[in-house]
Amino acid sequence: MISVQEADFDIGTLYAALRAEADNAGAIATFTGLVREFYEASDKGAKPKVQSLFLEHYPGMTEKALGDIVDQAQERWDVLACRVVHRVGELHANEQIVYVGVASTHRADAFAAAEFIMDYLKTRAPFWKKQAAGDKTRWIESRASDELARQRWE
Amino acid sequence: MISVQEADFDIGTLYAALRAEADNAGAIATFTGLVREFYEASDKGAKPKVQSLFLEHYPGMTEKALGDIVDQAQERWDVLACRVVHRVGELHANEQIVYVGVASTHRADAFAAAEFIMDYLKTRAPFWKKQAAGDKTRWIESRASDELARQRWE
Amino acid sequence: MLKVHYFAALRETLGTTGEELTLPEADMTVAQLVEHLLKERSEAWAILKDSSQVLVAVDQTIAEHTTSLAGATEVAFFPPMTGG
Amino acid sequence: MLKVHYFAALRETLGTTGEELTLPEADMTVAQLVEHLLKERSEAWAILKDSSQVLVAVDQTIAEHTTSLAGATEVAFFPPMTGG
Repeated sequence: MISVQEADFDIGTLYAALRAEADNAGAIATFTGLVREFYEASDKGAKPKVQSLFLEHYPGMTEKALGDIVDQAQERWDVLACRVVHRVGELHANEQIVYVGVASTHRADAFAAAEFIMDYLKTRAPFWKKQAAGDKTRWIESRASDELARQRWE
Repeated sequence: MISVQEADFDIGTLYAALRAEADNAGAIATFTGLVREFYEASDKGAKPKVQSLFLEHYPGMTEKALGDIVDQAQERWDVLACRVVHRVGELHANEQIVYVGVASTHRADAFAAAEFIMDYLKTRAPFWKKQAAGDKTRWIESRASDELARQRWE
Repeated sequence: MLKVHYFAALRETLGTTGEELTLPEADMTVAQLVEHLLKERSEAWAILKDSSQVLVAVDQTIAEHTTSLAGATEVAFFPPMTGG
Repeated sequence: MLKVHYFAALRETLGTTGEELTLPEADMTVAQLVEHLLKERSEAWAILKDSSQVLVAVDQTIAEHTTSLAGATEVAFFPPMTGG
């Protein structure tokens, strides 16, 4: 149900598993996060594309934190089946980072649970992103908007 | 971008097309609606499963209505690419009925646009469902909750 | 000529998928078209006046009973939608 | 023995992934552990006291500086999370 892995994942396969597991679901909502290409000012004013992202995590706590988030979603909404996949290690532009899929009886529950899981995952699961542009690296800073997105569920 | 069809659809293929079209998307939210098995009281108190659903639509207006809904979503949120597929004709339990996929820069926009499109589609696109259980058929009635779900976006 | 369509449960209630009409006046509203249809037809057609049970679209856009049909080529009557 | 972990930017700032410690007292709080660590270490370690920059987890659950370490086997310090 929860997987933290270096390997890429296949949306069709994840969706089929969710559909097979959820008995009599009427609604499946999914979310996929992708690495965005963005530009970083260089010393000479040129703007090299981001070459890669490195995702560090806290093995053990990551799975526990994601499990707790899914449990909370299951307490609040009608969740028939749920899948969370988060990649770690080195990732490049346009690669998939994260997947959340929720099967429910009704669409409002499927959407709410999927968005809830993503908002909590962003600020409560121990992942950290380091970006490498050319020969420069820097840790990506947390965003206040992500914390606000989480707080609206409280 | 919008398709009204009798044929089933493949989630992996639809997702790949969305990802290929959306330049530098950071977030893809999708929704799939499925035919739920449910029970209908029969004359003898037995509860036969629903055998099938027939989806009638208003050709021409259907595509126009869905196009208008997608246009509204694009005006309200950052939508980089969008796909809507709705099936018509005879469908059976557990079959896929509808797909909405939205690619955006940020996750909140992807989720909101996908849910908005579904809520409008339910009450503003000319589809009608007729259910056949055993030898009985009946038109499914519209639900007040669907109209309320749409109104909260106004 | 104005094409009139009936869909879903309403199509079955009225027993027809639609018809082609020449409006008696060029600038009628939907409400006036409905009154025109009700003349010489069975009581079943009175359902067209019940806006809680029957919606109307003029040229494939949701309309009201006060909407003018001037220049319109297509009118449709149908129950509340149940797609998705 | 208490395992202490440091992650991400904090790991780089402190120059260590972690350490194993025997607490001087069995029933210390996180705040007391931090004071214990700061003794005889460089000024860089004072960042552990800044709860806006450094979060703490006790036995893999988010905790506070007032959380007791009695019975705990693992403490981790790290910056705000940036996954997803």
